[in-house]
Amino acid sequence: MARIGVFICHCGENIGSTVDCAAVAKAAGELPGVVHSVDYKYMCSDPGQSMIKDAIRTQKLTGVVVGACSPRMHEPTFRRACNEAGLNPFLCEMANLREHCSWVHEKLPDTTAKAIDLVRILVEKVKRNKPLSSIKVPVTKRALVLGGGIAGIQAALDIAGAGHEVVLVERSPSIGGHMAQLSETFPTLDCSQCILTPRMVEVAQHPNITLYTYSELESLEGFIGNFKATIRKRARGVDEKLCTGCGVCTQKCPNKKIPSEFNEHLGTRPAIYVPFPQAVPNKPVIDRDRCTYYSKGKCQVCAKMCPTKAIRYDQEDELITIDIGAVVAATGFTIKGTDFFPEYGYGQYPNVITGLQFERLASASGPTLGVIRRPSDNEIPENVVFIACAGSRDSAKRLSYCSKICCMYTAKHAMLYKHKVHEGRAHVFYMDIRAGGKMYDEFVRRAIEEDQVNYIRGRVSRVFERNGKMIVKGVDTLLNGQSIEIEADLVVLATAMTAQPDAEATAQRMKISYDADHFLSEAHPKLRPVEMNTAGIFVAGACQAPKDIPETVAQASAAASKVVGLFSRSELAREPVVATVNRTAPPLFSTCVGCFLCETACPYQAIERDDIRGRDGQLIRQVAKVNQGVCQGCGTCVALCRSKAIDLQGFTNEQVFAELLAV
Amino acid sequence: MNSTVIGRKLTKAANLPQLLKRLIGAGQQVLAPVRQGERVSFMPATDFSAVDLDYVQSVCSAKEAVFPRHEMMMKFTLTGKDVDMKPVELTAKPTVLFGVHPCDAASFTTLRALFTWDSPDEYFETKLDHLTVIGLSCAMGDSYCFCTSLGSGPGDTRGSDILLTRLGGGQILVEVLTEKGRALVASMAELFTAANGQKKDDHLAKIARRFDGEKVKAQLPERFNQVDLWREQSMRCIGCGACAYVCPTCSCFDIQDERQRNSGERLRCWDSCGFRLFTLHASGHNPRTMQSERWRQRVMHKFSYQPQRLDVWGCVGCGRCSRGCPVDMNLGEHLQQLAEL
Amino acid sequence: MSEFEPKIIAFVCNWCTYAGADLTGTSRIKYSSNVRIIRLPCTGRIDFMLILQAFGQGADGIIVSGCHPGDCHYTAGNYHARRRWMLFRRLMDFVGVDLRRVHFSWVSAAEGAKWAELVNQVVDEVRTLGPYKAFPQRFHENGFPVQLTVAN
Amino acid sequence: MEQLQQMARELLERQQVQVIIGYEAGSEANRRRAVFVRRAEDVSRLIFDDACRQNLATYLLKPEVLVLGKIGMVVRRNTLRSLMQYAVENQLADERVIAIGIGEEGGPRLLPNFAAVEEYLAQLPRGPSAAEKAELKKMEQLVMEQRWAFWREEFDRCIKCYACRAACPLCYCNRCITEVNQPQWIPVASDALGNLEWNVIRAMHLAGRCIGCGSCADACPQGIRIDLLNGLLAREAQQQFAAEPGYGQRKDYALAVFKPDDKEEFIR
Amino acid sequence: MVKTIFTPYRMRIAAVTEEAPAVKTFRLEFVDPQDAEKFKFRAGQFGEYGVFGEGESTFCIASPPTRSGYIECTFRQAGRVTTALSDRDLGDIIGFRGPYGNTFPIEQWEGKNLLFIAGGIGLPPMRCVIWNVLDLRDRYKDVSIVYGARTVADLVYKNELAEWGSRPDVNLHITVDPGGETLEWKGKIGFVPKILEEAKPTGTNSIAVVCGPPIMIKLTLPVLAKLGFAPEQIYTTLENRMKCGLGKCGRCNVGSVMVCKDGPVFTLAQLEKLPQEY
Repeated sequence: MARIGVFICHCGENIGSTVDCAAVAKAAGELPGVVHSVDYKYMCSDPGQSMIKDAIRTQKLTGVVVGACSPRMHEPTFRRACNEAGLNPFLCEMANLREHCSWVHEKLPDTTAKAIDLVRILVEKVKRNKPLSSIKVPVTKRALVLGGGIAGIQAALDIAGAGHEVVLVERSPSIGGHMAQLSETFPTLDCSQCILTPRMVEVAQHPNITLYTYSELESLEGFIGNFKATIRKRARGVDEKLCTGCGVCTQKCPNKKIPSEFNEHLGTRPAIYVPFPQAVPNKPVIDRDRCTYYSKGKCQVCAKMCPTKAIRYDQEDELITIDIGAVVAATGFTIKGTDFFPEYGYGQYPNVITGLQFERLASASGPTLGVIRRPSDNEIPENVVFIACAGSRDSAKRLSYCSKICCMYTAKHAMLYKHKVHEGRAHVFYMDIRAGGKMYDEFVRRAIEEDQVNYIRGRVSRVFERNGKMIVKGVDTLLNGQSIEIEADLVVLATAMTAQPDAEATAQRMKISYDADHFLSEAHPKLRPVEMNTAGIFVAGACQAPKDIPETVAQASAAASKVVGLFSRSELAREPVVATVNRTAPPLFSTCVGCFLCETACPYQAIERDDIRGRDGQLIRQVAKVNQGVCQGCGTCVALCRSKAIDLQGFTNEQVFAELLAV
Repeated sequence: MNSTVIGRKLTKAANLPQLLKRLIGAGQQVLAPVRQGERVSFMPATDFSAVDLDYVQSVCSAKEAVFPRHEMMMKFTLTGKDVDMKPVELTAKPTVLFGVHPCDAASFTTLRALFTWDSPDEYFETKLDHLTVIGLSCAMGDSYCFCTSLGSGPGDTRGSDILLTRLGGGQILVEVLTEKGRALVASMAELFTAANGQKKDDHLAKIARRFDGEKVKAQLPERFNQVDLWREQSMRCIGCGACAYVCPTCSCFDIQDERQRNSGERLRCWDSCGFRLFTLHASGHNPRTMQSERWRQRVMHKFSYQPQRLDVWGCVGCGRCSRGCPVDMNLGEHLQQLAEL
Repeated sequence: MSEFEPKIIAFVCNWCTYAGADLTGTSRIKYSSNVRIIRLPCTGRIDFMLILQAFGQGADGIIVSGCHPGDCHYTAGNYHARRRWMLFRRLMDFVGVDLRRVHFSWVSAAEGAKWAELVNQVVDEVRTLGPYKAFPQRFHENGFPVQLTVAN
Repeated sequence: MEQLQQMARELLERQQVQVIIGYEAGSEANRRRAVFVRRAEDVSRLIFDDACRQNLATYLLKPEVLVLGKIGMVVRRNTLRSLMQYAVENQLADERVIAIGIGEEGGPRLLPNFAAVEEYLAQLPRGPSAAEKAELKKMEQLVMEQRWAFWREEFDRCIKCYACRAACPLCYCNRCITEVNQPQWIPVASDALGNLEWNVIRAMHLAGRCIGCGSCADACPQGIRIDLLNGLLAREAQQQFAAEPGYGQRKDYALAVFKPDDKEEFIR
Repeated sequence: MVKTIFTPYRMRIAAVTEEAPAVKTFRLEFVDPQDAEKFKFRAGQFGEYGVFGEGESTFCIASPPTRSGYIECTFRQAGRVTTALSDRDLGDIIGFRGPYGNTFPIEQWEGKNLLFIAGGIGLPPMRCVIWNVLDLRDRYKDVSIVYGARTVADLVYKNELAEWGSRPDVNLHITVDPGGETLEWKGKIGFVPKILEEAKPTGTNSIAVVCGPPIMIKLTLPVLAKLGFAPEQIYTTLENRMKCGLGKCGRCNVGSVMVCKDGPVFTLAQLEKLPQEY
């Protein structure tokens, strides 16, 4: 018996100012099957939810339609409320009166008419909803953490620390990520490596963590609690078991002039190398593109010198498939290079560098051993210009977002420079200073006030070379737009933080969504900031959006706690939006005719064959059956099935058809 | 089987266009055989030039004039809990069915027997009341015709209000059979002249009598359980509804509702006993699961049950089912086989 | 009589276009209110019969939209859907259905503006075309005019 | 014909099959009908010529035929393709049928299993005839309104007798979509929408599966050109997805597989 | 308003009882009091119950003619119409056409022992005649009811079963199939034919009415024969698929007999003469 309750939310002014909510509630009340229809200021509030719960109890509702915001927002809220009042949560539907109506249309009668339509559509649907109960699936208590930067390291350690197995995959030869490249960190100016490397070692030694460096995720199949990850362990050219990390090979390698990635091309490394001395694992990798043996077939010096005979030129990539219960994506970020900026010389001036390069110059373990020397001639620069917002917040460069950390690290750079070159002059061009955070603004103020960094509010229009000096032309907007020209020895661009170049491909491989800037999209910007829309996949760090270390670490721990939470259950309740094949009375048993064309179409291989046997065990027919643990509920099979023998719970043919009838 | 002739007239073939025009002028819808390529169909005709009277048989029968393939029985509006029923107006457009052969004309007798027995069906009756049948004796037949085997024939008057028989030389004998027919002739008296002793028999198609229908009818009840017989006959039957839908006397129907938002309608649609799901119970049980059982039902219904219950043949021997059958099931042949067993 | 306002029915997938339309809302981008969205999990779920049904139900225009190729939440639902549409669209064209009234698109969760633009374009185009009177309706508003087969 | 009858006789005499399904003379000179020959002495009823058009594969799934035992069947090229498609669609076990391939050069040939059928088919010419192609082209040259008018007229004649469905070997669903009533997708009435939906939906259900035997159009008592719809979709499935149903046993139904780079130009 | 033979009465759902999983009973009252006044029916007759927009479905009238002003029907949710019916709420309006068909000849049964045997959803068609008889109790001799269902939950009319069970003038035997009992179950366990055999009702001067699943009927008839019931003393009602209820749509016939007009009530003697296609 259909006894539907309709609850129209004003969402404060959000809906109420455009849609005549009372009229919608009244019209809904007249729909066949609707026995209760009200409107209220905030349905999602406690009193709002209580209204729903009370109505369910007193009116004996068999279905609820909440006309409010997007179901992507509050469907779980209202379904939970229904459940608490004893109504199966899947008997609750939401009509999207806010995102799809009040926010996108003017205050016109048509808009209210549309709202009524939307409610009617969902009323007709909900009348045909069936109570569903969640599907139980087992959980593999092993997490995959993608990316060995500070986000991945933190997440891995937290999960492992809670007693669960972790597989940490890092594509470069060592974990550590960008944080390992940094000299000091703001706002405390403590040494980055000093705080990071102990954690790296902890990862290497943790009994619950299996570390795959120089490895990448090849594919990810399955679903929450039951993923199958295939990892491509790229050939290092070194037998890791035999290698002791003595470093003889890297010292003896004749090919030493390769720009060092770790040093942002400011230093060099050999063809067989460890990216940096504290690398974890401390095992070298042969750069096959640069190694003489691979290009010319001769050399093999490393093999000859290796005391443990660990060099393996013929090593091949290895594919490892592992059962995984949850994934933390911590794939990190990259930054724009100086070549991105025509106005700053397209990267042709050696003395225009990125912030990350400056980090290497300032780092005690860097190519200059921590002395600030400009790349062109290794001289110590006397005048350094720092340009903030290089690329960020510039929609002309298709980078409309703020990179968030530049204000802070630019202040840090200027400060570090001043600490190292006391007589030097540091200038910072900035748009505005965003220093929200504990002790952040104080830090910037210190740079300005104690270290006398010259902050100039304005944009730099051009940087060019004149007589061995970098001429920085800009305006000072605080001085009525007075144009400024500074002769600098070194220009440091706080270039924009961007998604990894292959972020899109990585996301597609994991079937997770990403935004226009290719940063991964969290399930909800506020309320589910570390979850992806794909259940069982979580996100940490700058692959989701620019963020600094404390934020990254916090998010990594949050993601880890989500994983641990997931792993705290041995069974998982999944949304029962899955396909089912009907069963009917004998002699038919099912209207499925057993053509199994759906079997081919299913993206998840969820269709199985079910033998229908008579009492005598004789095979009568073979019909399709859905493995509900594997089915993800896309419904491709439903659209394909000619006789509609297969249907999708939650979006059944009856429901969709009824919605259409109601339009 | 003939009706009483209440008047005999003559007219000329050349008068027929005028007759058609006059009918239309009098507000009648005229349905007449129209040829489209190989097919002849009954269609609303506005001009005699489209009409083809030299046809053996149309693909579909003319039963749609009284029993359309789909028919609105009722409309309704749902308001809250209540419903407002609006049965369709029981009116029909005055229609003249022009140039149907005696078999088709006779089919209205069969249909009437079914639709009016016990509880008269108003939808059918209204349409039949508004229908005038101008029959046309057959000048030719083909191998599928077997009206004579059921005691009927190419010049039978039953079911027609007026029966036309072409006598050659442009002469047409007009037999007036009902008051409706008489009124029609009277309304355009100048098109008709008095008939003398003209005989139509020589001008009728020769339809061989292939079997004794009465004998088949008498034997059918005991043949019910001859399972092999029905199975062999229907082995090649593929269970479509073509035979039933082209048949002038098949009258099985389905009642279906359609709905849109808060209004809806109840429709009557043709159905066929040949369909597998025709008798399927909600429980999954089906009294007639096999095609052979459905074929038997079809034959029994037409040649045993209907004669028994309604005192009419459920078949007029027009042969449409056999012409239209995709797999060459030949009813006349199968009946002949039954008769010869 | 007021100007003709087309009835547009949109079948969209939950993860991309529905979310994209949500973003249109969050971004407060205004668009025509003629569209009624029916949410389905995936374009793979969108049965071609729905399109016929929508027209039979009085729709003047139809939008079918989902995730861009490669972005399907379910990996491949949109690829299957695309194939289905490729054939179905040809068939509709062949029987003379007015394809100017059927729009297929990919609108991602990030393309709130594109959704608004799409709806406005379709509404404008269909408004110009007028009501889709040629398409037969499921509900027989005026009963059946004639009984026997009639060529138009 | 003698060769055919001889083969049939041997199959029956050696009890390799219990019944031969073939063609015999029909009601009229130009009509043929299916015959079920169960005794060797009846093989003389078997004939074969160009008028033998019905796709006999349809009978293979008929309950009355299923109980007859192993089947020998006189099969034309497209009927053979139906057998392969049955194999793909899990409807027919291998070696249920001994096919007598016929209508091609080299006379009738015994094809005892799917592999033999596949091999035999591989040698035969493929694709629609020039006339069929030309007819599609001609239709496509009409403007939209003309095409619409043409099909409205065609579909108007439809009486929903479902002869097309019954004659089609691939319309074997337990519950045809037209009989599915929860919801009732296709209006039961043979009204304008019901007829349009029925014919269009049926064509779509056969897209990428239809083996082009033409039995549906042959069966239609009203002469509706259903074959054009199927022909169009067969052509499109072939051109766009290289679909050639009924030539092999691989499960590659065009609408159940895809390529990430399937090319279209209409999705915005 | 133009009325035709297909025009239903408008009926208001006055009460809804959940009988068993997917089985419900509706009490229907005539919206139009004139209809209520005119309406007469007899035990065994059926009707077409319609949900506007979904269609009509055929069931027996489950309430007795001795109680006027309303009718009741009990149905199992199975197809499109019964699902829609099942969704109707108290106060909703549905359609009803009827009464159709023949009736149990209860006047002829006066002075006889009556034995009602039902299985599962076979009780509703019989409930009408049971109450009819009980309402005129003094006209009949012994009244026995043997009713079984697959499980305890599947038993319909649980309240009435209790009432019948407590009446001294009714011999009630309720049973569930082995395995279908609950811990609290106090009735019998076993299939209906076995329970019938144990109950040993007399076949002399008796009438038996049997209704239930085909397998139950098949196994019950030999027991009845053993108890001395002649085919003329055994009644049942057929439930063939119907659309019109008026002897026109062509679905329900068994041989030349139209279940909607000549039935649904038949004696075993009559059925034995019919072709076996029901």
